[in-house]
Order: sequence, then structure tokens, then C-alpha cells
Amino acid sequence: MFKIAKSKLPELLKAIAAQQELFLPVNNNGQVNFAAWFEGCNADIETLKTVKSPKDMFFPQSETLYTVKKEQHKLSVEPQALADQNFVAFGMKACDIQGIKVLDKVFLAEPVDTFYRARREHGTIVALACHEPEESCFCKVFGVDCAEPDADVVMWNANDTLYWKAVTDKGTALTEALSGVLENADAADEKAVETEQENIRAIVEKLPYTNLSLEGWNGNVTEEKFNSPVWEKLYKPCLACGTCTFVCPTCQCYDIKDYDTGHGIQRYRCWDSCMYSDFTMMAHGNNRTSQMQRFRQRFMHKLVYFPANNDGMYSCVGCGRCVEKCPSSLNIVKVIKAFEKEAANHE
Amino acid sequence: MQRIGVFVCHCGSNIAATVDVKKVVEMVSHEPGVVHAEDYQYMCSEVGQAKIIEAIREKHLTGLVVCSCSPRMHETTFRKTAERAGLNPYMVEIANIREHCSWIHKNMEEATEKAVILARAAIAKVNLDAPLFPGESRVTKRALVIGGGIAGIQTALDIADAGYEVDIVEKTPSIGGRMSQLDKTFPTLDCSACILTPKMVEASANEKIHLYTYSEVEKVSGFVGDFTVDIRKKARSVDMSKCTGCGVCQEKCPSRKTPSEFNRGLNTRSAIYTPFAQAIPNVPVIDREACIKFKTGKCGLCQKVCQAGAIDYEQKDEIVTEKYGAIVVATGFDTIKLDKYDEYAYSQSKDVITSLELERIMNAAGPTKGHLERLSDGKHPKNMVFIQCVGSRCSDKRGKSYCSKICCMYTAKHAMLIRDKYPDVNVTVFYIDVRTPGKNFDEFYRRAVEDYGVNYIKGQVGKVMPQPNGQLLVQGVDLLDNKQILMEADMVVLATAIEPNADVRRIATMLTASIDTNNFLTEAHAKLRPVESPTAGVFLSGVCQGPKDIPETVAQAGAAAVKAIGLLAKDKLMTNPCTAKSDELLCNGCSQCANVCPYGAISYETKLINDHGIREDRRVAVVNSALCQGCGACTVTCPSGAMDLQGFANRQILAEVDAICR
Amino acid sequence: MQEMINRAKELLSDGTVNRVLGWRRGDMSYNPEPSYFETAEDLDANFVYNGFCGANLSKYMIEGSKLEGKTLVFLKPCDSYSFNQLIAEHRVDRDKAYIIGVGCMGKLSFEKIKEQGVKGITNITIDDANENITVETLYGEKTLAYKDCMLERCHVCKGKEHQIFDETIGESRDTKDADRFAEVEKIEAMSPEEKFAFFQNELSRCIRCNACRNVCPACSCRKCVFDSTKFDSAQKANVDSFEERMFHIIRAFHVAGRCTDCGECSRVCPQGIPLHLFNRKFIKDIDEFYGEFQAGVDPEAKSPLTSFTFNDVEPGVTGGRR
Amino acid sequence: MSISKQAEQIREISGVNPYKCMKCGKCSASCPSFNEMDIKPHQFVSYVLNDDIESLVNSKSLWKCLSCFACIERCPRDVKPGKLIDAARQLVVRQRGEAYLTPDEIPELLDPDLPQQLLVSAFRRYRR
Amino acid sequence: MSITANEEFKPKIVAFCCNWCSYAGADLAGSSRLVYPADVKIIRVPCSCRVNPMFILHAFEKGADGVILCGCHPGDCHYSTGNYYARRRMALLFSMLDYIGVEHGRTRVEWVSAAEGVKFSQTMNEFVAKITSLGKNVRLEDLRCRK
Repeated sequence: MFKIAKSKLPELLKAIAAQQELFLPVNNNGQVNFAAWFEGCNADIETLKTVKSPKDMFFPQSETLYTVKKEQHKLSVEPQALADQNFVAFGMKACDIQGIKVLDKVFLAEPVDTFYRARREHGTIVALACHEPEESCFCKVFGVDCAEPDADVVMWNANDTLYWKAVTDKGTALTEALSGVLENADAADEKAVETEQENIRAIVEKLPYTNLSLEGWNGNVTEEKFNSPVWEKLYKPCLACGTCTFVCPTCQCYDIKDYDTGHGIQRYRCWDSCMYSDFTMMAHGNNRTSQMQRFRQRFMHKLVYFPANNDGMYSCVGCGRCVEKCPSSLNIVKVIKAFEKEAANHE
Repeated sequence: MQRIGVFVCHCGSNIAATVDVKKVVEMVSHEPGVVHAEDYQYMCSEVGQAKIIEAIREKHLTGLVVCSCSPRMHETTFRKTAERAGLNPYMVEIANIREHCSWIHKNMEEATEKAVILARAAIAKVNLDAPLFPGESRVTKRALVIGGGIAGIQTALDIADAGYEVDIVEKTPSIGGRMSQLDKTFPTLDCSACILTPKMVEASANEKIHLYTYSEVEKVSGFVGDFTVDIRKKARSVDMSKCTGCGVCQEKCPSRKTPSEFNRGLNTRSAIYTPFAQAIPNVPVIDREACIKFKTGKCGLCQKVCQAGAIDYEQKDEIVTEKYGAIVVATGFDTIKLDKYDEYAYSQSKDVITSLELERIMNAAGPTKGHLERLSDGKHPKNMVFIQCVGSRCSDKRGKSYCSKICCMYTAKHAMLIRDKYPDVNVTVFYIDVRTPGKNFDEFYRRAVEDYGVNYIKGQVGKVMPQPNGQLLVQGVDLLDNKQILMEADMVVLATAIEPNADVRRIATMLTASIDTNNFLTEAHAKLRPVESPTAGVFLSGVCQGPKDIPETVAQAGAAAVKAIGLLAKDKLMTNPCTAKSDELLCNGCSQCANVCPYGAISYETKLINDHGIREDRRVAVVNSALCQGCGACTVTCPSGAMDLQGFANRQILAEVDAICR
Repeated sequence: MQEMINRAKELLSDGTVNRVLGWRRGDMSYNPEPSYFETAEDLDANFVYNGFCGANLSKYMIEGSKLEGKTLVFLKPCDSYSFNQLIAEHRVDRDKAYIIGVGCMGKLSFEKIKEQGVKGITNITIDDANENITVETLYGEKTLAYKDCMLERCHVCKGKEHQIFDETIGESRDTKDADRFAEVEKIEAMSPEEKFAFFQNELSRCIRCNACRNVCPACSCRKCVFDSTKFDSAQKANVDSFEERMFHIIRAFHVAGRCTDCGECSRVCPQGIPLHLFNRKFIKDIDEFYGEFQAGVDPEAKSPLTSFTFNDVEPGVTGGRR
Repeated sequence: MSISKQAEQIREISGVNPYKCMKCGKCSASCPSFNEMDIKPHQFVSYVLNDDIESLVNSKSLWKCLSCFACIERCPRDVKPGKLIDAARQLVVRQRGEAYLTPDEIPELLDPDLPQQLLVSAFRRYRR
Repeated sequence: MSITANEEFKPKIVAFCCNWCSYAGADLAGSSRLVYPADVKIIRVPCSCRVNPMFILHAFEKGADGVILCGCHPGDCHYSTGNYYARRRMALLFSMLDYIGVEHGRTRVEWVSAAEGVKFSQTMNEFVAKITSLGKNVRLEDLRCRK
């Protein structure tokens, strides 16, 4: 294990950036999002949650798939080059990493999404344990341990020190390349990390949503949940915006569009939201017509369809972004609780 | 995808000298949708058009682009060419490579490149063109004239003369209007009644003209050629079919304290009354506000004295619904209220009067039987002061910003008449400018000065101060002399500004005709369509459109009649198909488009809409293509993009932009 | 709040209204949600009205107007402007609404609270005088001044007069302590380069989630032009910086003269973009060019973009000012 | 045509657009001090337009205007000659370097020739 | 692609002209052989009020360097009131473009009557000169449209 004084963070970042491209949480006018590092950027590892999840380092909000060029009568297709540069995703949290695992299930399953795979292969994830979990967090519900993220490198932020532990080969390689800035850790540091982990886990136990129950969502419940009258009451405040989907670390739906550049066509894909009225509006035209159906889709997907197809893995990771960001204060927790209450009323 | 043919014209050397037409043909042949491209010396010639027709037939073209002169020149020509070959004429677009290209550029390379780009833009537009078809609507051969003054009467007479039925709706009990209140008319000093009364009689006698007096327009629906109008016939309380107009009822009526509208409140009338002796119809009405029978239930004297048994207290308002092809507005004017002009002491002294009141005083049938006398004490005045521009040409909030146009002339008339009849009266006129454009007008004004000795002073009156002795002290300025003047007067006459009749707002709203900030009805074009309202089928006659004197009013009344006749003469109206169209699925029903439509072409319907499975009643905009002129104001106001303009659709214009920018 | 519940129950039970549109207690102190109530029990148990009820319920009345019978809707003073504007646009049915104007002490911003270093909130209590709020957290307790936690819009409040209501309940407090156009003026004073950099930076965070649009009572289109194919404008991603600019300019333009400056766009933006700066620029321009105009005061008034005078300013002559 | 700084100042202080004048003379017709003035109210506008501020500030009229506002009230074109003359007075006062007097400074500055009306006018102008 | 110093900058300019006045004014400029640069391309619209702010932004997106809108003089609109609405819309739009930092002068409105061929040509000459001095539009273009 290694460590570095937090005051030396800029040096550490500079050293990483000298090796590879570096993405990390950057504060722009009070809002923290993952962004490319640059000299003098306002790096912020203290803010627990970035506004957007870090998924767009692997699955960007929009990316070009190929370009068609036109000259006189001739058309030529230029494929888009895959990512071929190594990069570091610095400061990802346990829940977000779980989010990437959800995306892996989608994009790395056959047929493999080569754009995504290229980014996954070239990315090294340096995780940061959650020093001070917040009230909207409920990662434990989905089996995530935010004191011990599953990444190439894990860091703990305690005692004005960043403790650094390489976990995988990629992580070790990165660590070796940083030997100039990282100090070796000793037994006392190991102890400090254990204490930090205990502290974190103790706080997690106290979080208001930690004991949220997923009972009733596993097993063959598709029909029952789909036809429940609860949706009709629940969806009413929904504004049909895409905030929840765009801040979510696991939402993976995208749309494919063409852009006329005047000298050809650029085909690109961009995140889509199941909350939008034109979601899955394809040639047949028979997409979901009501907001209730669209609302239901999002939660059915996360809690029923996805686990049914992926060995029980929920596609919610409990990051709590939707809890904080929904303009009408709707969120997955309210959905789960509403069904719990409904079940209780029935008994 | 369309099958487009591109035809590049040389226009002799007009185009070909600066644009390499062969190169244009070569370049555009690669454009999407283009299946045919050729050039020719003169595309508009018989041979050129034959080439187009041949290509349409042989290559099964669905769209044409002609690169030639301005569409203002030959768009119609080529549309007709297309039609002859069986192609919808609206599938033709013109790329203007002459006026906008070859004629203004010298460098051949540059001009050719631009011509290609202009052609591409036209091709991009044709690609999104859709066939358009002009609509048809029928015409009801009957006209409505709102207002029974000289303007309305003249319009009705002219329309009737052409053989069409015409109805006049007049609010007051008699037709005649403002002109019937005048004593003499300038510049020839005919007696107003002598020239108006025959016209009134003619109107009432004409079998094509139907008079609705004491009536008001209640509701208007429909559009050009096919208006439906509800007319409220107010209860007259006198049976028009029985009344002989003997006038006994008016003599016997005990309620005589109501100020006479006709005499501008200078004297009173009975509760049952005809406004004036020559009224048409000569049938009185009962003013139910003033009538003792209606107020207390007792009296009924008129019924007792009426030998014809025409008095009917039970009569009720009646709504008549009629259909019209054209509507002429002739609502006329009134003088403004003077409550904001206290410096002239109008409200303080009976001897400060408006010019219209002076007309009544001078008139033999007026409150003083035509004798010039002070209303306060009945004395004959020695000194009279006329003040011009009272409330006219005022850009402040008190008055009107416009010139009322008639005051200079009628003041000269008044001054002249007074000096003529009463040479002992000194007449002074304070003026800012004397405006006399009109045939024999300036001569008329000069006669007042030169032959009749009227004292014209360039300057204004600042204040009129009533004195305890009943005199009026007038403080004014003589700008040419640069002196302030203080003079005593026995009477002061104010040339009060005129304004459109108060009802015009309500009527304009019903007709969806626009009015300006001064409440004058707006004409379709200030210069070229001065008697038409922008709302199709609505025409303007008289002062409702702007200040006018009698000859101008009569001329405009005739012009409005001709326009109405022109419309009524048609059996069917063909409409321009380049009109706005609303997509029901996108429309919010928010009414913003209707707010900017100058033609009142947009209305709203509540309709059952099936929006991808959601069925609900929605308020949606409907464009009446008979009224829409295709300006496109609504399309930009519509936030959802529901409203689009056929022939100039959003996507077409964007495609042109793309073609130019790429 | 109790008065509101009591009145709502009365109106429900006497059949005046079929349902109540208000705010439902959330599972955190700070997240009540807009909601319908149909029973007295539900109202007693779950109705809430406090500083966190910032959501403007006017827009919900578009759907509410389609329901059977009347809906009791609670409108804050600023919401009532929106309701009036929606009446002007025929998007809500006045006869379908029973409006109770509720008092407003200024509304709170969760973001502003967090900005003051608060983490792990477990409970928030607001004192009776609405002077302070006490935040209990996993990491200790903190007392914050109510004023410091208010939404931006409350600092430039248009006033606490309801523009439309059937009755009113509760008291209000004047919260205006800043000039509505100060921020706009600050930007106007920048050089073009600075202006460009400012908006480039702000809009670079836009994720095109459409929350601003969907919450906006003026953006009441059934289908937005940016969702339809009518203009070749169907876009939904931040592909290139142009699209966000296009979206926000056109959105502001479409609501110009109709925007009541309710501030919901800025409240809901997950990326904290001060979107009101666009709308307020248009409001300021309209005031300066065409005379003061406040949308939502008079449903009969003609909006500045659907009217004109003969002597309006010429485009561009006002531009280029620093 | 470029106008002098003084003329521009007068326009700025008075807020009057002299081009709006239609030369009707109603101001002079209303003026109670007309006979005492060398430059008449309706001429004020011409002096400003012709950029002859010198004559205006040296005129008797400057000190004869009562600021009774009759011309301002009655002017049909919103030209308000009274405001022009008031602005000319401001110019003079400012040139003397006494632009911002407090009321208690006034007594010792009082000039026996100074018309009371000027004081009244000044107070009116600055009463806010 | 960057503009090198010796490569002459040829601006792309879109001119929206109303059918009744300005388009006819442009025709008159043509028939009077009044020269203006070929960089100006005219799009015919029925009335200035047909021009949606989206068209203008779209033109910039696709790489236009300047956009000018010409209509009938206020008071002379063929449809009576169209240009009054256009005037308000454009006043607000241009002010907003200024506000977000687009160089002042990239957009312009000019009222040109059918008789003002000279004015049309002068306006276009001026506008092209202005845009040339401002250089390429980089603040409002979509980068994908660059070649």
C-alpha cells in the first residue's frame, strides 16, 4: 500500500496526467462533474457525488459512429476510430463502479459494443472510498461496500492523507509509474485505513435508506408489478424530463441519429431517456403513449427486467443522485417504498 | 424523392455572358433528386417551354427548377407550363440567376459558382414541395353597410345601382348621420339638408336597399363571400307598418326634458321622437329611459292620440340573421370630449361651444331657429373668437396626434357665414396653420379674409377666462407680431378634434378588422388598397378610416362600393393555396397565432383528437384558407411549430439555408 | 398549514372540489412532491406546506383541467402569475380550478443548504418565525439563516400579491432584497469575449435533460419543436456546444413575453445553470424597448411579441452596448 | 449638424426634444410673464435649435419665468418650453459652480436681484 | 481548418428578402447592374415576418458568417403589419445574440423598398465589408459542419 499527503494531490494528478489521459471530478461554478484534467483545474475529491455519474468516460453522452462523405456523385464511409489511448478515471466511487458493471452486462455481452469495450480496456479506474456517505446513499441495499470499492486502484481519504492500494495488474502498473510521487505506507497506515473503513461502515448503518427492503422485487413478479395500480398514483408529479436518466450511473439507453454536416452525414449515438415521449419512436410509431407507461418502464427495467436477464443483478446501485436531482422529488426509493406500503395494505 | 428537372436559361447573353450555363447544368445534375438537366437560349420562349413539357412527359418529372430571371417575371409562366404538362403548378421553383447573379457579378467563375448554389437551394426546396390546390368558396350576393351616414348611404346606393341587394344598419332612429346636423357645406355653401335629403329618400325608395334603423350589428361570423350577421333591431315601440309620421304623438308627449342628441344637447326633445324633421324613416321611437309610461306605468298619452294605432309598448328587441358576401364599414365620427381642455372654459361657460354646436345654432331648425345668439343670455354677440386645432395635432395624452383635416375649412365657412349674415360681428380666428388642400379650398379661405374681413391671427389661445359680466376674456398670442393678446369675446368656438365613433372598436373586433392606435380602421395598404380592410371582404367607407370631408367621403364611399361590387360579381372565389396550415396534433390552442393574424383567418375549434392513441377534446387552430393571405406571421409566433406555411414551409426554408451554407 | 388542510377537507366534503392539488410529504425533510389528494385521511397524514414546497403547481393544472369536476389548487403568489398566463393561452380552464392563494415566506433551496457545507441531512426543522432552519446531519447539527438558504428567485420576488384566487390563506413575507436585473446588467457590461466565455462555460454543463423545459409553465407545448421533426431541430444530446445554445436561446425566445419569471427553470437545473438569465434578459429588453410588461398579471393583455407600435426600436441599434 | 455642448446639456437636463415643436405658440399664449420677457416662450425652442444658448442664458426671460408650468401643461406637443428655460437656468447656476447647494447655504448667497421664483423653481426641481 | 493569412476569406452570407419589397429591390439592383459581392445569397420569403429566429440560428449553425433580413419599410408591409412583428422579434433576437457574446454586426435588419435598388446594393456592400472585417463565424457554428 502507498500513501500521499492530500496537500500533494496536484502533484499526484500531474504525474498521472503525464502518463495517461486523466479524468477526475472538477468543480465548475459549484457543480462537480468528471472532466479531463488540465493544469490549474479545480479538482474536487471532497464532494461525494458528481452531478452526472462518471459513466460517460466509458459511454459518452454522444459519440460518432461513422461518417459518410459526399463528393459529387460518390459516397464514402469513414468508420470512427476506436479509443486507443489509455486513460485514468480518478476518484470514482463504489456505487459508480457498480454502475459500470451494470453497463458491462449490456455492452460487453454479445453482440459486443466495440466502442464501449475499447474504452473499458484502455481505462484504469482509481476508486475513492466514500469518506462521508450522505443521507441519499443506499448502495448497501444493492450489496455495494463503499468502504472497499472494487477497482484497479482503491484510495481512502482520511487524516489529510490519501491511502493508495493497487488491486489489479492495471492498478499495479499505474502505481509503479507513479513511484516518484507515492510514498510507501506502513502498518500504522494500514491500521488507519481499517479505522476509516469501520467509520464508513458505521455511518452507512445509520443512513436513512440503508434498510430499504427489496423484498417482493425478486422472483417472477413481472406481471404483478407491471399491472399494479400503484404506478397510476406514483407517476403523477413526473415532469417527463430526463434528469434521472442522465445523472444515473446505469441508464444505458441511447438513440442513433444522423446529422447533416452539409458535406455529408455524421451518424452518432446519444443518450436517450425512457422518460421522453419519443423514446423508442421508431418507424412503427407505436411507442409508449402515456407518461405512466414511460415512468413504469424506467423502474420496471431497473428492478425487474434487468435482474431477470442478468442473474438477479439490479440495475440500480443506490447512488442517490435521482433522490437529490429530481425536479419533482420523485425517485426510486419512493417507488420501492410505495410498493412496500401497498403490499402491507394487502396483508 | 422527387424526380427533378433543372432548366438553365441563357437569356440570350444576359445570363450566359457571365454564368457558364453548361457548367451549371453539369454541376446540378449531381444533386439529389435531379434526373434531368439542360440549358436553352430562352426558356420562356415557346420552344423553351416545349422543351420543359417534353422533359416532364418523358422523364416523368415531379418537380421543376428553372434557373432564369426573377420569379417576379416568369414564375407564373413556368407554372402554367408545368400545368400544361400535367404537373402541379406549385411544383416549380425559380433560381434567380439573372437579377441576383449574372447582372451584378463580373467574374465568370464567381458568378457561375453562385448560380450553382442558387440552383441547389431551389432544388432543395422543390424536393420538399408538395402539390397545392387553390380552394373555392361561394359568394352570397348581398352586401351589408354598417352606418347610415352619407358614406353608408352613398355606398349602398352605388351597390344597389349595380343590381345587388344591400342592407344598411343604422344605430340611431334615422339615417343621415353627421351630415344631417350640418347647416351649410363648404366650399360652395349649399344647404346640407338640401343635398342630403334627396339621397336619403333615394336610399329608402330603392327596392334593392333595406334599412335597419335603430339597429345594431350584434354578431359576425363567416368570412369573405359568406358572412353571417346577427342584427339587433331595437324595440322602437312604434309599429313601422302602421305609423303615418303625423307627429301628433311628439307634440302631446308630456316628457320633454331629454337633451336632444341631434342638437348636441343644446335643447331638449320629447320621449317619443324623431331626431329631425326630415328623418328617414319618418317613424318616431320611444326613448324608454325618458318615457313616463315605461318609468311609472302611467301616461300612455301617445297611444291614445295615435289615430293609426301604431304605438306598441310591448314591442321587443328582435334579432335578424342575414347572410352577406361583403361588408362595408361606414361608422363615421364624433367630436372628442373636451374635459381635458379646461383652459378653454368649455365646461364653465355656455358661450364656449364646439363648431358642431355652432352648426346647430346656425341652422334654421336648430335650438335658436337659426339666430346667432349666446346660449347663456340669448344676446346677439359682437365679438367671436374661433380657436383652431383644439385636441388635434396634440402629441400629448390629452388630444389626438393627427390633423382632423376638416376644421380649417369649416371655420372659414362659419366665419364667412357670420360675417355675411351679421356684418356687425367681429370674427377672429386663432390658427397654427391654415390647411386648405382641395379644389377651390384656398380660394374659399382667402375670400373669408379678403372679402369678408375675418381677422386671422397666427398663434394660439392659451386661456379663456369667463368674466363676472358674462364676457369671455381670451388670452392668446400673435406670433407674427410677437405680442400677447388679451381680448374680450362674446362667444368662443372651438374647432374640436374628431375621432372615430366609439362603436368602431366593438365592430372591428367582430369583423376581425384591425384598427390603429387612434381607433381608425386600418386599410389593407396605405396607398394601393385604401378602401379595403386587411380582412378580406370588409371595406371601408368614410371617416372610420381617417378624417375626411364630404367630397372625399363620397368618393371613397363609391370606391368601397366598387370593391364590394367586384367581389359580389364573382360566383366563386379562388384562394391562394400558399396559406398557413396548422398541424392538429401539435397545436396547443394557445391563440397566439390568431393574435398576430392581420386577416382574422385563424379561429379555434374544440375537436376530438386522436394523438397516437390518446383521444381527447382539444382546442386547435383552424386556418380559413379563404382569408389567409400567406404572410407567415403565425408560423413564427407558434412555439410548437404546429403552424406552417404551404409553399414556404419551415423545412423548405431550412433546406435552402443548408444548400447555401454547405 | 393546518388551516389549508382544514379548508381543503371542507371543500372536499361539501363537494365543491373533487380533489386537491398540493404537496405530499416526502421521505426526507426536503423532498415533498406535487400530488393529488382525494380523501381527508390522506390530507391529514401527508399534506405538507413549508419552505421546501417550491414547485409551481400551475402547470399541473393543464392536466388537472381535463379531470372530472373541480380541482382545488394551492398557488403561491408567483405561481398565480403562471396560472393567469396559462388562462390567457387557453391551456387551463379557470372553471375547473378552485384556487387558494397561499402565503409565502420565500422558498428554500436544497442546493443552497448543501453549499453551506451540510452533508448527510437527517432532519430539517424551520422555526416558527421562518428566520432560521436547523439542519440535523449524520455529522452534527447546524443552524442556518433562512435567508441564506432561499432560492435565487425569492431574493428578487415580484411581490407577494396573488394575481388570481378564490380565497387566500396564510401570511407572506417580503423577501426581495436584490435587483432583479442586476445579474443581467453585469453580463451586459462585459465585452463580447467575456460574455461568450461566460455562457460557453455555463452551457457546457447542460446535459439536455429538458428539466427546465418540462417544468416551465410557459413551455406548455404538447410537443416541443426540439422533439418534433418539423424544423429538423430534433435533438436530444449535447453533441456540440451549438445545440445547447440553440436550445436555450430558442426556448427563451418562445417564452419571451409569456415568461412570468417564476424561476422554476433555474430551480430544477441539475447542473445549476442560471437559466433565468436568458429569460430575464428578454424581460429586461421588453421592458426597455416596449414599456414595462409583466406576463401573468392580466390574462387579457396582449403579449409584447404579438403586438407592436409604429415607432418600435430598430433591431440592432440597441446592440453592441457595453 | 453638430450641436454645441451647451445645447446638448440643455436637452439632457430638460429631457425635451425641441424638434417636436410645431410652432403653435400656445406657450406664449399661456405665459403670464410674456410681456416682461425679451425672448418669448415660443422662441426658446428656436434658440436651442439654432444653438444660440448664449443669448438664452443672457436673456431677461431666464429670470422672468415664474416656473408656473402653464406652458408645460398646455403644450400640445410635449415640448415644454418651461423645462427648456429651467434647464438654461441650471446651466447658469452650474457654471457658477454652485450646482449642489444645501438649503442652509442659501441665505448668505442671496442676491437682491435674484428672483424668488428661481428659488421656488430650484426647490421644485430638487424636492425629491 | 484554419484560415491562413494568404487565403482570402470569403464570407457566407444569407439574405432573407420579403417577396414584395426587398426581393423586388434586389431585382432592381440587378437590372440596374449595381454590383455587390457574390457572397450574398438571397432566400425569398413572403414577408419579413415569415423569418423564424430558428432560421437565423440554423444558418449560423451550418456555417453562415452573416445573416441579413430585408423587408418592406415599416408601414409599407404588403400584409400591413408583418414587418412590425419581425422588427420586434429581431430586436429581441439580436439583443440576445449580443448578450451571449456573438460579435455585434453579424446580423442585420434593413428595410428596402422595391424602388431602392441602390440601397439594396449599398446595404449588401456594407454588410459584406462588415462581415469580412469580423471574420469567420466561430461562436455560433456547429463544428461538425466544418470541412
